Amino acid sequence: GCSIDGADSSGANPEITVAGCEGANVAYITSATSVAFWRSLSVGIQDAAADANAEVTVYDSDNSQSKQLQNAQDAITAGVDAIILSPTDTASAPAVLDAASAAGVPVIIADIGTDSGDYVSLIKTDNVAAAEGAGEELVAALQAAGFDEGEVGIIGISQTRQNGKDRTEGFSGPVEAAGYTIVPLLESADYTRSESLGFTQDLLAGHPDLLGIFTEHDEATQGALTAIDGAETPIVVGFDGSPDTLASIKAGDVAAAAMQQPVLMGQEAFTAACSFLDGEDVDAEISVETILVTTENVLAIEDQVQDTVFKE
Amino acid sequence: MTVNIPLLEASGIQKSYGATRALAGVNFDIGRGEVVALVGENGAGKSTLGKILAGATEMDEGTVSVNGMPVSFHSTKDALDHGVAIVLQEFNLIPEMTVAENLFLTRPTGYRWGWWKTRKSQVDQASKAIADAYMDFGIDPEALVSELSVAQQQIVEIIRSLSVDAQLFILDEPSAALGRRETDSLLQLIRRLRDDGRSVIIVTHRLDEVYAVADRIFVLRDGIARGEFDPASTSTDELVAAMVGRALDKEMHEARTIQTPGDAVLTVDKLVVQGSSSECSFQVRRGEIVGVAGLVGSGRTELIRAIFGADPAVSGTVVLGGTTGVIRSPLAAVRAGAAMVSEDRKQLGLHTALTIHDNVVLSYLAKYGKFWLNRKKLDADVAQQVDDLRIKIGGSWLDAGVLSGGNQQKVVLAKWLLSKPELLILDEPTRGIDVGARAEFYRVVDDLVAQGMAVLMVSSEMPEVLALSDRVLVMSKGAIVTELSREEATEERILSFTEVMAAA
Amino acid sequence: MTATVAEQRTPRSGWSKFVATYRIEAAMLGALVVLAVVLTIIEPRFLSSSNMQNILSQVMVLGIIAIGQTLVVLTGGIDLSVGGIAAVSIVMGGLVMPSAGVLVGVSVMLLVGLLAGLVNGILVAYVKLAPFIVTLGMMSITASLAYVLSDGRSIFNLPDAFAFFGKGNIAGVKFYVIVFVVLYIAAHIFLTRSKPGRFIYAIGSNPEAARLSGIRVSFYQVIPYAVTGLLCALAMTIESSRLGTIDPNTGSGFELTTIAAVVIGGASLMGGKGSVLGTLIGIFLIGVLQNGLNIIGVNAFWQGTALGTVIILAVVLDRLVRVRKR
Amino acid sequence: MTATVAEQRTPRSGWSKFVATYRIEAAMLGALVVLAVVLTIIEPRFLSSSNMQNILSQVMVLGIIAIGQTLVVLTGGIDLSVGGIAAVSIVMGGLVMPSAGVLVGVSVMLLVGLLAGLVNGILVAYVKLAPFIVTLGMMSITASLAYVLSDGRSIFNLPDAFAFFGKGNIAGVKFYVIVFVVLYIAAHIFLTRSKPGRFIYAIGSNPEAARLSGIRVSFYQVIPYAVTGLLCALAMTIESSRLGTIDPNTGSGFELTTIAAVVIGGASLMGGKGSVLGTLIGIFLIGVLQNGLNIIGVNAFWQGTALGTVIILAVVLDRLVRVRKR
Ligand SMILES: Nc1ncnc2c1ncn2[C@@H]1O[C@H](COP(=O)(O)OP(=O)(O)OP(=O)(O)O)[C@@H](O)[C@H]1O
Ligand SMILES: Nc1ncnc2c1ncn2[C@@H]1O[C@H](COP(=O)(O)OP(=O)(O)OP(=O)(O)O)[C@@H](O)[C@H]1O
Ligand SMILES: O[C@@H]1[C@@H](O)[C@@H](O)CO[C@H]1O
Ligand SMILES: [Mg+2]
Ligand SMILES: [Mg+2]
Repeated sequence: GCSIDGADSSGANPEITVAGCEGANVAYITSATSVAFWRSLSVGIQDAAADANAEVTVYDSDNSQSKQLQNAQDAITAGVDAIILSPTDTASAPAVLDAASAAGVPVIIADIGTDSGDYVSLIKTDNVAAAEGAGEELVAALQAAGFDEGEVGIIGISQTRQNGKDRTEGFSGPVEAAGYTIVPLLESADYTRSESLGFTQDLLAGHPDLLGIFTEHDEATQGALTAIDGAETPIVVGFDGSPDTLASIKAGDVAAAAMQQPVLMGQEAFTAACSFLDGEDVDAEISVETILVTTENVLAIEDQVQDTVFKE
Repeated sequence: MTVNIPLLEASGIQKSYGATRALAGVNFDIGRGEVVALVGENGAGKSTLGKILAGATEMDEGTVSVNGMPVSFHSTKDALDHGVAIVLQEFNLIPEMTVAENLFLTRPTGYRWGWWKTRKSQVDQASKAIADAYMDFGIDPEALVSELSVAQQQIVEIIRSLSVDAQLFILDEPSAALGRRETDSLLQLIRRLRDDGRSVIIVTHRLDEVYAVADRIFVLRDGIARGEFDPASTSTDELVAAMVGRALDKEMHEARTIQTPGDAVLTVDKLVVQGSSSECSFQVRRGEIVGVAGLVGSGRTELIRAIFGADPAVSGTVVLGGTTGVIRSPLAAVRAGAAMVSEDRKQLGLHTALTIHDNVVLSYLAKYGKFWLNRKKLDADVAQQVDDLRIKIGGSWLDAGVLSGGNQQKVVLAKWLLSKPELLILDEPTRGIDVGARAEFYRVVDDLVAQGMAVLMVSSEMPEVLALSDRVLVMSKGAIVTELSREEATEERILSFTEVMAAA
Repeated sequence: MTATVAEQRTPRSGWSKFVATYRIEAAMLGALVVLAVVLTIIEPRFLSSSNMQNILSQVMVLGIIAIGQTLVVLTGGIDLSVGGIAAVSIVMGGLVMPSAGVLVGVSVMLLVGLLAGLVNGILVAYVKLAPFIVTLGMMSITASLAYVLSDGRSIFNLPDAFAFFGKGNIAGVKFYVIVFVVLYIAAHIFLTRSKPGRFIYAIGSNPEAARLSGIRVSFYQVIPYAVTGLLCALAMTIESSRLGTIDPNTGSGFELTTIAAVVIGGASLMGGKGSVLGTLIGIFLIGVLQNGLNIIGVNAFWQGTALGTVIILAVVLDRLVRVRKR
Repeated sequence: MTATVAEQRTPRSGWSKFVATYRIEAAMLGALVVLAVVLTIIEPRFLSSSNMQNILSQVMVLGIIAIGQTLVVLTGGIDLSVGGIAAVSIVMGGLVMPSAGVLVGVSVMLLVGLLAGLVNGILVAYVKLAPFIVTLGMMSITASLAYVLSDGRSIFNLPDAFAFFGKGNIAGVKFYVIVFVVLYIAAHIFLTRSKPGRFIYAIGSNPEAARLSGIRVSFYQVIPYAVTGLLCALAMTIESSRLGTIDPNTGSGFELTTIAAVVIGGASLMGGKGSVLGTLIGIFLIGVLQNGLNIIGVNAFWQGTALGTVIILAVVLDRLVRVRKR
């Protein structure tokens, strides 16, 4: 079915209360600034901090666990009041949590999660459910076009990450259930549009009758569209959202995209940090909804997407 | 044209390398159509002076004028623009390029329209240049320089510099890598240049060449001019005394201690070298020096490299220090008691980036070294070698690459002597070594032989072969064509064998 | 005067000379052909004309940059900054393009690339710093500036006319294919026939000898770096036109892949040895392999193993050919 | 025998010998000190003892690997596979550790590293392939195998005793600090005082002359690669113990940073020149800079610009010192 669950559940901008942390100094340690998603999350944090008159310093871990721990050590040396962490993966977070708790610095985890350790709050989204939505949209679109069986491809994000596995799993469920075959996934290494363009070309060379493609990140969505170059098939459904993706949905080139709301996640993360510093209670887990943007609902929720998914 | 203005005049030339004073205020001049021989010991500053005059090195102080006009050269090109060309002591060819390209790489005529390389602009001109120099020693203009023998490379260097239109040619040890025949051609060429009104400065350690072509002899010692001599009225002894600062005690011929040789140290039996079909058999015994004579390209180097295990042999047997069979690696040769001073010092002998100390200890370490170095002993041993061979250095921790050519050769020799070999193989051992050092070198070798060492010596210097050898093997086209005893061996006889074979 | 070794002179026919000169290139071409045959057997679609076009479009960026890298390696240098220069040049051009137009935008791209390359060259040739360090520093600086200037965001509101570079045709042939072919031919002729080209070999083989031969070593050492900078910008201009967007996050890994292509093509990192023909084959060897692995659906995790193995096997093959020749 | 050159021979003082040998290292140490002073002025916390400990923990991995890289570069080689070897070795050890215990696990790590290094060394020394290609291929293969074996997942259920390597103390000093210091001292002594050490320099400066001197060139050429493989495993063992997890995705960029440290420390990529003292300073220069930029809160986007600029400035300084000396 066609789900638009995200559209109304999270509503417009939530009221952000940023009272008591004026002058606080917060570190945001992100797994990679080269990925648009993390930059949007960082924008969310910085916006919220600006409202609260607090300072944010962004540290880039460059996808390295060691660099991440180094950033944590250095942030602690620099005397930050709190750390917001987007870990490189769940296994790498505990080392940061240990270092921070030894120094008495509170940590809020924004996305990904941790295997163990103490933290104030975890801001998370459900990748499996979101990808399932994208898979269902593709099945619907394929059936509408009269294709009942055939091959579907995936251009994945790193499958070494839980969110990558979740997206692949979530997407594959409804698609395989509907009788389509999923061909071996191609995994992004540098997350550039050129790379995805090449991948799509190769996918099509090996599977000229490919019916659909699931792209697990924005650059892949655009790379795939470039390769497909306006053809009827394969039909593209994506994950994440950028201005490009939004425009492509409006133009009907992309059937649907499951979008997390990183700006919102960033705002939530900072709010949690701020509340904690202010002595308030903070929920240990804060779930931020994903939104499924389709050619049908895109005009209705465009404004929300622009505020909570990416912000210029 | 005013007769009293020299072609080139240099005064007060000073040059230091760090703490080393290479030239300490030298005045030098040369007239038109004059050949000046620049002589002196290793490290005297000859190459430095040549390089300064040719723009290859900049001087610290002093003035140079050409045709009475002061000049200041910042590159060899500057010098060439003023009519000064040089053949440097070290090889300066591009090994991956052809002979023709090397000859015309930087010449305007090497390119059509100034930048476009064609066969016509290079290969044809190269053939002509080689022919014009009467130096066609089998050099194919289209061959890669890396495929040429050392001698052929040297000839290419000479032709490259001498075929330009210059007023003054500076030749830094041009004959060091040449055989007799090639040297004769070179001397001819120099005479022709002089007859043509050109001037030549020739640096050489071979006094016969000095007397053969020089109009004037200029002696340097320790960076200071020690006088100018007229070859017609100066004896060799006087000249040598000026060069080394004292009289040399003996003629080397007499210096040799002839003794009855002992058992064979090296037995070569039916050895076939790669690329040759001849079987070579001979022995070298304890206490004797066996000389190997032959023309350039006669295969002497190939033979000794195969004996030493540097190149694989095709078949045959080598008996050395308890090993029988073909020697498969230099290490095996070193362990069996052999040492080999290669003919190409820069490529095969010296580690120019390493210190003198580190160069000298290498073969000793390969042969005897334990895991940890005994630094006290090594320091003492190196100091001993430096003293014995009179290597002129500022300190054994300095890079070997900065030494003068002759001193570099001594460092290589020191490396081998430290490994206490039973058999010393020498390939052109005194190439680039000055008279004084050469006499010392002969004495060192003589001492070693007197103590029982066996020596196999390849040399293109006939006087050296005759003076040192107990026996002489003559090679031609990869084969040993005859063996002459010390008494039988004369320059004419040796040449007759090589010529007969070459003509055949 | 008799020539003592004249009898050893072997006449060189044009063909045997060609073989002697391009032996390594020939061996690598052999490896490429073997690879293509194997891939075709596994998946006949590999040979389809649309896939050949794909491969061409995929090797285009690194292929163009690798020409510059070849020149640099020939001088005995190395350029690690290619990816960063590619990124910063298109970002700067992309920032002005919406307001200043395509012509100005593209000129800025090329100019920035050229300038960054010039800086590399000057630091290497005149300040005499190690190329590895200079270009490593430049890589870090340019990649960082590309982020700073674009604020990390892709630039996508590009004028329509910009699409020509990546999508336009001239006489039915893609513009970039023409550029690619012309550049390789020009580079080959430049290196083998022109004076500066020969000087580049001489400098790489023995800089001191080159200096003493009267070559202005520093001057000719700058050219390869400047050309490389320019080519980075050109390649990325075409690529971003093809993609319709300018991505500041581009270029990582360009250095290793281009250098690998140059070395696989027979060049020596010590300088003085190599050719753009070899580089071309090297680039295709890597490109065909990646394309082939994707087409036959090799698991993403295993692709690195396959890639690494084939690269090593290719040079083993070259090695065997060389030993045989002896 | 009178020494004719006695007047030119300078007294053999230990000091002038030391200066002649370690001039570049001294210049780089100067650069490091300047950097530290500047950072302290901007942010006094830089000098705090906890920050000094941080720096030490941060340079540890690359510092240990850089020792091996120094040996390789001294022979005239290059090792691009350090990151991949680091990853695959800890993954293989990590897979067996939960069932087989810490001792077996760590032994497997070290063994895998050693073996991978040996393969590099054998391909370079005996099969005579270009080090750049061999280790590039090895990088690709090992990184890929690390993924395949771990299925891309971090391994985190490690036995408690494993924590010792990264967190344990001996007599109040962190175990890894002791390892680090001991390794540098050992490497320095090995290179300057042992026979294989001297041979490594000789091989790097002129391999053919080394062979003719009776050195088993191929044998001694293998050692540096094998040691590097082992050190990659050791460094990453310590690091993953410190992080409490084994990450198959580790190691990217290790090659460039370690080579940069070696070159900043005065080594030549042509071989035969360099020292582990220089490398140590190079590693600290990079490490201190990164730490300092973080501490004084320089924006992540700008850090690359700062890093690149300082690296280039450091070698410019070295260059100035060298020219002055002439
Ligand atoms: N580049 C250099 N760096 C340091 N010292 C040098 C350099 N070139 C020459 N020297 C030193 O300057 C002195 C003069 O050297 P030069 O090469 O001029 O001697 P030479 O007379 O040509 O000797 P030879 O007969 O051995 O060639 C020597 O002590 C030498 O070690
Ligand atoms: N690297 C090489 N490649 C090809 N041919 C070579 C090479 N070196 C030498 N030759 C050839 O081998 C033959 C013998 O070599 P070489 O000139 O070294 O002999 P030689 O008798 O030792 O002479 P000399 O020592 O006087 O130079 C020559 O014809 C030479 O051209
Ligand atoms: O692209 C994804 C984002 O969507 C976010 O989930 C973090 O990881 C990145 O790789
Ligand atoms: Mg000299
Ligand atoms: Mg010879």
